[in-house]
This record gives sequence, C-alpha cells and structure tokens, in this order.
Amino acid sequence: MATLDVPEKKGAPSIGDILFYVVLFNLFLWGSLFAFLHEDGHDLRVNGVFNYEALGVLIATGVTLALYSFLYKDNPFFKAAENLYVGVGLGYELVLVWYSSIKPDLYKPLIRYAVRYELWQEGAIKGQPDFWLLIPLFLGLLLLSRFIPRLSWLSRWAFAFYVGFGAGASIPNVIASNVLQQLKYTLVPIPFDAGFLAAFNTVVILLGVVSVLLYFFFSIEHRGAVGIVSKVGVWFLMICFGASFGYTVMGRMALLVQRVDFLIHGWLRL
Amino acid sequence: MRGLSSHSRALGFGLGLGLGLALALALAPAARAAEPAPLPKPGWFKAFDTPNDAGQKISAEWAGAENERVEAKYVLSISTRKTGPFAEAFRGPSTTSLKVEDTATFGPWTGGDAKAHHVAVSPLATYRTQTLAALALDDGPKANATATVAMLLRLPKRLQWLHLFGKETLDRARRTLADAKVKRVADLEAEGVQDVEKDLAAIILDRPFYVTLEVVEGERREPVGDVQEARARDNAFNWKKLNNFLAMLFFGGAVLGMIRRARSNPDMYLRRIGGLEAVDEALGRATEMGKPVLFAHGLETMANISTIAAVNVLGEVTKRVAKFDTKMICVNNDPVVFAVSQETVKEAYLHAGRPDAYNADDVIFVAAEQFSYVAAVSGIMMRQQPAANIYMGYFYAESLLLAETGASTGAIQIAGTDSYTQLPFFITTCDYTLMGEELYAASAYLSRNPMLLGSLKGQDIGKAALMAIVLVGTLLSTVGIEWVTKLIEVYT
Amino acid sequence: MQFFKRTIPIAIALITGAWFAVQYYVPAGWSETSLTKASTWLKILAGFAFALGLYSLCHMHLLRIRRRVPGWGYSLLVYVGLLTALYFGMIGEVRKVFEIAVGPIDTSKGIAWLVFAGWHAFEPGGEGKGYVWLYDHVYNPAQATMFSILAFMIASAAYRTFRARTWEAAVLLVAAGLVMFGRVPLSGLVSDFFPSFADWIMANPQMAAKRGILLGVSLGSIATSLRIIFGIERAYLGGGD
Amino acid sequence: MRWLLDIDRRIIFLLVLVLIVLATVLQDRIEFPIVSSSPVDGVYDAIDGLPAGSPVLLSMDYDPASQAELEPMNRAVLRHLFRKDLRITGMTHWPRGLNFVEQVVQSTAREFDDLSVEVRTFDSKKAATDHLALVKTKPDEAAKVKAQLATVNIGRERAEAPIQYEPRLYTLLDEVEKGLAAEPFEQGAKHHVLTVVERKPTKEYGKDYCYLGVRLGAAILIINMGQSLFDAFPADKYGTPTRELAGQGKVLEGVSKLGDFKYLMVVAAGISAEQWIIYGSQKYGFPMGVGCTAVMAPDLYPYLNSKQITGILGGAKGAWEYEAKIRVPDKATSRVPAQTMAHVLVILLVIFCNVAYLMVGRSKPPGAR
Repeated sequence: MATLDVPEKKGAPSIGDILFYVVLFNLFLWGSLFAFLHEDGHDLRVNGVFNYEALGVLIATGVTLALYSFLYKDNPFFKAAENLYVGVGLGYELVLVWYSSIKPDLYKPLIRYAVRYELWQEGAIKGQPDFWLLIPLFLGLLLLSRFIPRLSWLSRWAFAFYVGFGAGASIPNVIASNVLQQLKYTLVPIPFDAGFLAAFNTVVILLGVVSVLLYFFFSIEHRGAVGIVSKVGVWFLMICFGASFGYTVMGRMALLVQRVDFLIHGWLRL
Repeated sequence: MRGLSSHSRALGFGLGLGLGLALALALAPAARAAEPAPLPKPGWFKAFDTPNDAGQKISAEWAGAENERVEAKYVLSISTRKTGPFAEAFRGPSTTSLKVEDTATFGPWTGGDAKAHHVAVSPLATYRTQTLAALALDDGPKANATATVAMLLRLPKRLQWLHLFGKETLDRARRTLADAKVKRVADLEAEGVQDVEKDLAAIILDRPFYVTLEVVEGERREPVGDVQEARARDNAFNWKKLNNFLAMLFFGGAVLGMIRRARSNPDMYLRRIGGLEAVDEALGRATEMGKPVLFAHGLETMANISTIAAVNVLGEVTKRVAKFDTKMICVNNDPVVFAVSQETVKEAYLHAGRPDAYNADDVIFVAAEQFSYVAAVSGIMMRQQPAANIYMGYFYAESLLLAETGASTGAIQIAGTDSYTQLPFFITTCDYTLMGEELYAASAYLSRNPMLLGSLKGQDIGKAALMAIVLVGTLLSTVGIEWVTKLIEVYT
Repeated sequence: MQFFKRTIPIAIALITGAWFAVQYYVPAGWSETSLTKASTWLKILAGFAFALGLYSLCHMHLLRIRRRVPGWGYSLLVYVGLLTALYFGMIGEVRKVFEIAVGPIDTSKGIAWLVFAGWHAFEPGGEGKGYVWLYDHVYNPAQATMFSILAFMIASAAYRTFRARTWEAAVLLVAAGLVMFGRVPLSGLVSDFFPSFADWIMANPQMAAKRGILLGVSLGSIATSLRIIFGIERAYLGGGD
Repeated sequence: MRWLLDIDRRIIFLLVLVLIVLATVLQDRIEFPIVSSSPVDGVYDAIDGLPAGSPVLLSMDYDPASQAELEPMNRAVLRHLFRKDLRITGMTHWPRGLNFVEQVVQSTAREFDDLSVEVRTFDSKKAATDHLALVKTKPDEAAKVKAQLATVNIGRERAEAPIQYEPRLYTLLDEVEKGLAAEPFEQGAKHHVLTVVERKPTKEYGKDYCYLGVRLGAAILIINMGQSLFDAFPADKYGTPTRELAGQGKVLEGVSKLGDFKYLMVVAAGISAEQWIIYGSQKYGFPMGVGCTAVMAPDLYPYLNSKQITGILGGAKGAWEYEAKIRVPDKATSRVPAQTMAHVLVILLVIFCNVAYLMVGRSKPPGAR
C-alpha cells in the first residue's frame, strides 16, 4: 500500500503555523459575524423562511478560504476542504454520468423496455429497444471484470474498442484541423506589393514554421546548416512560449479578481 | 331576328377584331417599351443525386444566362410523379446559387462553367415525415364526429399523397409505426422513437423524384427545359475530402513503410531527447532518497491520442521503476484511463520479472473532475514529497498548478505534452519538457523497439514533405500559381 | 489463451481503428450512424468505468479509515461529500422509483419527509433545489478557487523562472516581458509601440512557432494512431510482445 | 542579494493577494488613466463619424460561455450606436446565443427610455436610506414626502434639475422599474432618492432598431445577405417580413443588401469574424469593426493592418477602453483596474528578480530552481 504507508510528516506545528490557523479562523468567524450584523449584510430569514442562500455563502466562503490556505502550506483546513471537494466532485460526476449518459443512452433506449414494458402494455413507452446497445452493455460488463482478478484481462477487449476508436477517428480529423488548416494559413503569397512590413511578416511566419519543423526532426543530427536552422527554431519556440505566458497572465489575474470580488461583495457585503 | 343577330354578331366581331388590331398596332411600341427586360433563359438544366452526402438531397444544375438579376428568381419544384403535381422547393434570385460558390456541396471540384447554377434540395423539406406519419396513422373509420370532420378536411391532402406515393408507401409507413408502437404523430417526439423518423424518411426517399425549373419575375413565369429525374442516394466517398484522404495515404504509407524497413535494418540514428535521458536520473534519485515517483496523465480520455501516448510512456517508465525497485504513484482523473493504467502497470511489472512488486493501489483514481484532481494531487505532493514528478499527456489549466506545487516540494519534474497552450508553463517550471511531437516519440525512445523507431523516421519524412509544401507552395502562390493553396482547403 | 488475451483485443483495435479512420470519408447515412452509435457507446463505457474509479477512490479512503492512518478523519469527509452529492442528485430518481413501486407518496410529513427532505427542503415546492444549492455553494466555489490559485502560481512562476540564465532563457524572458507590458492597459501611456509590438509578436513569431508545433504534433499523433491500429504499440494491453 | 532570488514564494502570494484585495475594496476610488489604443479608436471613430440615421448591422455571434468577455463590449457598442441615433439591425449566427443576445439588445434600448422621476432630497445618507425602506414597505406614505419631478435619460446622458447627469446614474437607474426607487446617491452634499414614475421608450422597435434573429449557413448566409437581405432573412425574429421593415421611415429603409449598410460591427467568439471579413466586407465593400475574445485578437490583427477592418476590441481590455470612451462605466471598468495592478506587479517582480540576478552575477550557481 505505497500510497498509504508513507507516513505523513508529523511534528509539532510551529508558532507561525498556529498563528496562521488562528488568524484564518478568526478572519472567517468575525468576517461572517460582520457580514450578518452590518447594515447591508445578510439576513437570517427571508420571507419568513430560513435563508439558505446566506448559509450557502458562508459555506462557500469557508471552502474558498480553506483552499487558499494551501498557499501558506498544507494544513488541516486545506485537507478538510480538499477531501470534501474530492467527494462532492466525484458525486457530482457520478450524477452527471447517470443523467447524461447511462440514463439517456443505455437505460432509456434499452433497459426500460425490459423493466417496464410488462407493466404498461398500453403505456407511455413508445418505440423499440435499440438492441445495438447490447454491445456497449457487454463491453461495459467486460470492464467490470476487473473486479475479478482472474478475469481482469477480459477488460482489454473494451480497452481495445475504446483505444481503437480514438486512434482511428483521430487520423482524418487531425489531418483536417492540424495539417491542412495550418498549412492553409501558412501558404499565402508573400505580398511584396503591400509594403515591407506585410511581406516581412509573411517571411517571418514561413521561417518560423520551417525552422520549428526542422527542430523536431528525430533522425538527422542537428549539425551544420541543420543545426543553425533548428537553433532558429528553438528561438522561435522560446519567443512563442514567452509570449503565450505573458499573454495569459492578465486572464489568470481576472480569475482571482472575481474570487476576491465574491469575498468582499458576496460574503462581507461591503 | 335570327339572321340579323348572326349578322350583327359577325359584324361586331369583325369590327371588334379590326379595332383591336388597329389599337394593338398603334400601341405596340409603347407596350414594348413598358415591358421589362426579357427573363433569363438558361441553356440547359439537369438533375442528379447530390454528391458527397448521406442520400438526403437531390441536385439541380443549370446554365447561367443573360439578364440575370435579383428581381428574376429561379424556382425549383419537385414531385414524385413526372406529371406532377409539383411543389416549390427552392426560390432564389437569379444572381445567386452559383455553382462555383457552392463549395459546401462540391468542395474544390466546383469547376466547369463559371456561370452555372447549382442548388441541392431536400425532398424531405417538401414531403415531410410528419405528414406521412399523420396520414398513415389516421387510417380507419373514427366513431368520433370531430375526427371525421378532421379527416374530411385532410382528405385532399390524403388523396394527393396517395396519388404521389401510392398505397404501398402508406402501408410501409404504417408497419414501421406499428412496430414502434407509435399511435399519434405527437408520439414521434417521444424518446426512444427518434429512429422511426429516420425510417419514415427512408421510405419517402426510396423513389425517383422529378424536378422542374422555372424563371419567375412578378407575374411572368417561364419553364426551363424538360422535367428531370433524380434519385437521392447514399454516397460512398466524399470527394470534398479527397485531399485529406491522399494525405492520410501518404503519411500512413511513410510511417508504415519505415516501420517495415526498420525491421530489416534496426540500427537507426536518433537524436538525443534530454527529457527522456533524465527519466533514469530521476528514478535513480527517487531510489536513493527512498521517495516515490509520481506519474500524472493529463485530463483527456482514453480516446485521445496524447493519453494513449502517455500510457505507452507509463509502460516504459514502470519497467524502469520495477528495475530500480522504487515506488510509483500513478494518479488518474478519467476512469477508463485509470483502468488501462492499472493493466499497463501490472503487465509492466510482470514483464520486468517483478509481479510481486505490483500493487493495485499504486494506481489511484484520485478525483473525477479537473480541479478536485488538482487539489488532491497537490495534497499528495505536499504529503508524500515525491522525488520525481512525471507529467505526460494532454493538460489544461492544471499544468501550472501541479508543476508549481511540485517545484515547491523540490522534486525533479519531467513533463511531456502536445497541448501547446500549456507548454509555456511546463517549460518554465519543469526541469525537462518534451514538446509536442516529442511526447509521441517518447515510448519509442525509451523502449528502443526498432519498429517504433521506424515510425519516427516515417514522421520525419512527413515533416520533410510538409516543409517542402510550405516552401514550394509559398513560392508558387507568390508568383501567382494558386492551385497549391486550393489543394489544402478543408471541406466538411 | 493467448488468443483471447492478446489476439482478440488487437483484432478489435484493428477493425474499429481502420473503420473509423475510413468512416470520415464515407458520407453515407449508415456511416454517419456508425459514428454516432460508437461515440454513444464510448460514453456508456466511460459510465461503466466510473464504477471502477468509484471503487478505487472509496477503497483507498476506506483503508485509510480502517487502518487509522494519520489523517484518516479527512477521508471521512470524502464520504460526506460524495454521499451528500449523490443524495441531492439522485433523490429525485429514487422518489420516481418509489412512486412507481408503491404509488404517490406524501413527502410533507413523517418518514417520507425525512427521506425526501433534500428534494424540497430548500424552497417549498422547489424540487431539486438542494442539488443546485450544493453546486452553487460548494462545488462551484471550490472549482473557481482552485482555478484562481493560478493567479498566484503564475506570479511566483514568473518570479522564479524568468531569469536570463542562458540565451534561450533570455529570449523567452524578453518575449514574455514585452507581451506582458504590451497587454497592460497603461503601456499605451508610454508609447503606442508597446501594445502594437506585443500584438505583432503574438500574430507573427508566436503564431509561426505554434503552427510548427501543431504540424509536428499531428504527424506524431498520426504515427501513434497507426502504431495502435496495427498492434505495434500495445502498452494499453499490458505491453509485451 | 542571494536571498532576494530565493525569496519565499509565499511573500509573492501575499503581495498579489493584498494588491487585489485593496484594488477591489477601493474600486470606486481608483481613477485609472485610460489611453485607448488605436484598434479601439478605430471602431469608436468609425461609429462616431456616421451621420445620424445611417443603417448599421450588428452581428452578435457568441453564447453564454463567452458572455463574461463579450457582453460588456457588446453593450458598450450598442450604447454608442443608440446614442448616435443610428438605425441598428441586430442578428446572430449562433443558435445558442439567439435569446441571450436579444435580451442584450432590448435592455440596452430600454436604457434610452425617458424616465420621469420624483426626486426627494435629504441631507443625510441615513434619512435617504430610511426613505428607501419606506418606499419598499409603505409606498403610499413614501409618496407623501415632498418631491420634485424631473426627466432623466441615462442613455442620452441627460438629467434635469435638481440633479445633474453623471455616469453613476447609469448603473443606478438602468434596471429600476416603474413605481420603484433607486438606491440613494450623493450629489453636491445632498442625498437623492429617485422614484420612477413613468418610463417612456424613445427607441422604437422597427424604426430605430430591429433584431433579425438567427439563421444558419455561416459563409453562405453572408453571401446570400450580400445579394439580397430579404432573401437571406425573409422575416425578423418576431415574424415581421423584412421587406416591411424596409418601408419608409423604418429601420431598414434604403437597405436591401449588405453593401447598403454604412457599418458592420461583429462581436464574435468564433470564426465568424473572419467569415464576415472574407465573404462580407471584402466582397461587398463596407467598413466593419470586430469585437472578440482576447485569445482570438492576435489572429485578426493582419486584417487590421491591411485595413480590411477599421478596428478591434479585444477582450476585457477593449471593452474597458470602449466604456471609457462612451463614458458609461460598467462591468469591464469595475474589474480591469484590479487586474491591471496585479499584472503590473508581475512585471515588476520579473524586472526586480532579473536585476537581482544580474547583480548577484551569473557565475554563481542558481539557487532555487
């Protein structure tokens, strides 16, 4: 049980840690009190009914603060929120799997005829069972054979179908969207008559594409002329990565602004 | 009286004729001046099965003509009988629906007459499956008076359909509907009977259709050519995608050919890939420190090629892990990937002669959703302090979260992804990064299996071809030769 | 046995792979149907696989609880979250099954109220609101918070790694710096050059490298697909020969 | 100096957090100098230069998924178009955006309603708040308090004495229904509570604007519209024939095909912006501008350079600049400053760490990786 046996680092929390926990907890406590007590704050009751929304905001705040506390270090608050979130996330996905695939794709078109047909001879169930669905049902059961170690190899049949589909379907789609589409944008005439910059840009793109492609060559040595061009390719790659990184920063900050906005206006109601 | 009357009638007739003629003659120039320009008269008109489709449409094509203008419309009508009745299926300004613009139907093969028109019409838009179902279900006498009235009102339509499609079609529809237990038209909307509409559509389409073309402007109407016959058929090849098909044959041929060659000629030069050389170093360090190695696939499903490549790498890494006698934790987010990884890891241990070292709980399904996965994996990193983190596969926003947390624990990090939006983050925060294509080469590189190495050579041939196309194509299009750019258009 | 364990799966992969590579070029109705059917099947298969995932996760945490591994209490929370979400998500379906089995039930009082409270507790008559509530106040905030941690990470990654250690690193640094500065709304105050130069980098060298990567990636993925279809690469079946 | 390079990353986290919290708390007090960039000017100037009554087409090709990024700029552009009294024709290529986009158009048109408001002026914020509570609980009593009648039109930036127009009024009044009061606001040391007595629309559907709804076909649709608008869209979303909308004094008067529009604005989350350029403006010749997500913007710059479009609004930043130009601060304005400050912080950090790195010298082995 490798994942279990490794003991977690245990040791008395330092003064700094304790201070951090105390501050965090008090922030939550007093902040929540403030949020309910001040003039524009939350109300305990709305229309005579307990205000579940306000309770929800408190829980959301708790989860938010606990998850942020990870930035300081791994701590009990984070562990609690993490595990709760893992549980809720799994539950949510399971409900989603039921409502969005098993129920509409398997239960309704196939199984319910077997389950409910006899009950409602003249009932509301129209249509015929789709017997094609016996195939995925069979493959699905093969997958479950993994619960029986001696038969677990049967699940490979299902894997083979899954992987085979992915491999096959991807080839033409990759050619369409990644090869032809990209070539199409690259393969433009060099517009000498549209001014120096336009022509220059086209040449830059051309040079970039070719040098990066050359950099990825596996079976020739990157020496001599090839070495020089692939070096240019590396520079293009570095510019690309630096630029993409820089371009993304703003968007990521927006996510945090939104969250802080929730804490200040949604929770504290400032 | 009788004689007189016949006389006077004759006289009146003659007089009227004369006057009319005179009037007509006198007014003729004026009338001609008021008459608008003549209608366009296409030279030819033909109908055929629409190519490159799933047998839902029939095509009409006709020549371009003089005097085409927005006000003059082309009108297509279809019927199931040569003698009609015809129903209008298309109406559009005579300046539109040029064949050369209809790349949606033909892809790049729109050529020929630059002024020719092409329109694809769907008989199902005119003869609707709902109507067929309604008529088929309405059969038999009804006790209810209102139902009878309703039936009477529908009678003309029923008669028309009987005339158009024949009783046998209605019978077929009736059988189909009975099989599906559909009793009312509204039932067609119910779940579980969607396929019935497809069957009804097939029944309607299973016959030749007749198409007429007319030119219409205001009150004026002129037919073009004869009635044409066409049948909508399932097509076996989509010619719009021919370039894609040829590309597949070429790339596939290059890869398979090189694999074949590699079998007889296994020694092959392969450039160094730093990130993969580092795998041994990382595993060695983990063994030394007595800490585990963490392997994370990306978020994608098993049907994604990056994930398949990642699982291939996982197999190779596990073999080494078994040899080094290190611990490995493989964290998953997708259940299928999880199950496949379990199988892969188990077999890899077996292959390395260490089936005893395999533990099913080393491959864990940590969470089912992106960010709970991040939280859980970050937690594992903080608590178990792996000596090395290996990220392989397709990643999204979690890339930086994982890699930055991993960096803070001091682990050696090796990443490999073809998700170019996440590459910048791996490049900056990991010690070694396999960029794009290198991920796919990783399993070949690690296993040194000659057949896999051969496929890398095939990839290189593909790249050389792409480079040649880019360079030559740009040159050609710069000097005004456009056909190369046409070759790489994408049509769906 | 080898036939069942190895040959059949490889044959399945070969047949499905080869057909779905060709299917793209076949416009006929039955060909489209095969694609839609197969994708539905994959969805169903993934659904079944969830049982495996669920087992793995629950099993791991159950072991932790049973063995009293340090921090086992947190594992309880996984169950709390899981069961709460399942309860709120599935209670409507459970109720339907009940109603089919025993007829309509009055959920306004008694045991039925207790069992089905999640169905209507949050708003009288507001059925299924509990699930939405859980989504809005636990799932969604947790997700958004983890996502927003990226803002911190990107700042610290920039600080730690953007150093001109080598020429390549310097190029990366300069490109990142220029684009970042160009993206700041204030850079226009300094000079119009910065925003437009940032855009130029994004639209030209960045785009070129991106295309190069994509073209290379597509070749790699085609080769990998072919290796899978022809059974040369079979790590997913446990590797071996 | 060494320690500067190995600085605990939690200090950086703290810096980011403190900065963003401060910026969010002090949102209203931070005045940010806005320098609009030339791509945004390109859109603004083109629209601003159109004579009143010119027909313009607005294609809003996005759905709720890109709402956060595109809706603010969509509204900003719409406000500008309405304010300039242009004849606006709206449409979308995206079925999922159909109703959503319609709502944006309608609510923006509503902002141009003439509002008759009763203004009640108080000396303290407390008194004003109390009055507001009274309006909510006992409207009859609240109505007895002495009031002055005034007309406000936030869309046109007009207000009568005793209040003066200021941008704040926009967010205050744009959703207040008849008979209800807005939150109190302070002006010249006085606190006003505005109760809406009547809403009189000044933008009429069919005359000042119309919404054609959705039609599939992408590029083909654009080509069809270039030939004949009436054939491409036989009717608007509500079933009124487009020919009727082209009658005298109507929104589409004098318009029968794409080329008749004086300007096209595309707010797009997908490839439709490019399609509009290639199949629309390039082919049938009319000026156009584009608003798009930040990720898409770089792909469109080549068209700006070649003058095929007059300008680009890219993401939140573009929306922010546009909101400043039309003097209606909205969602983009409230979020961009905090974002910007955090962004600047990252830049400063990078500069700082490189200066430190150079001072320590590259000869020494790197510390924290």
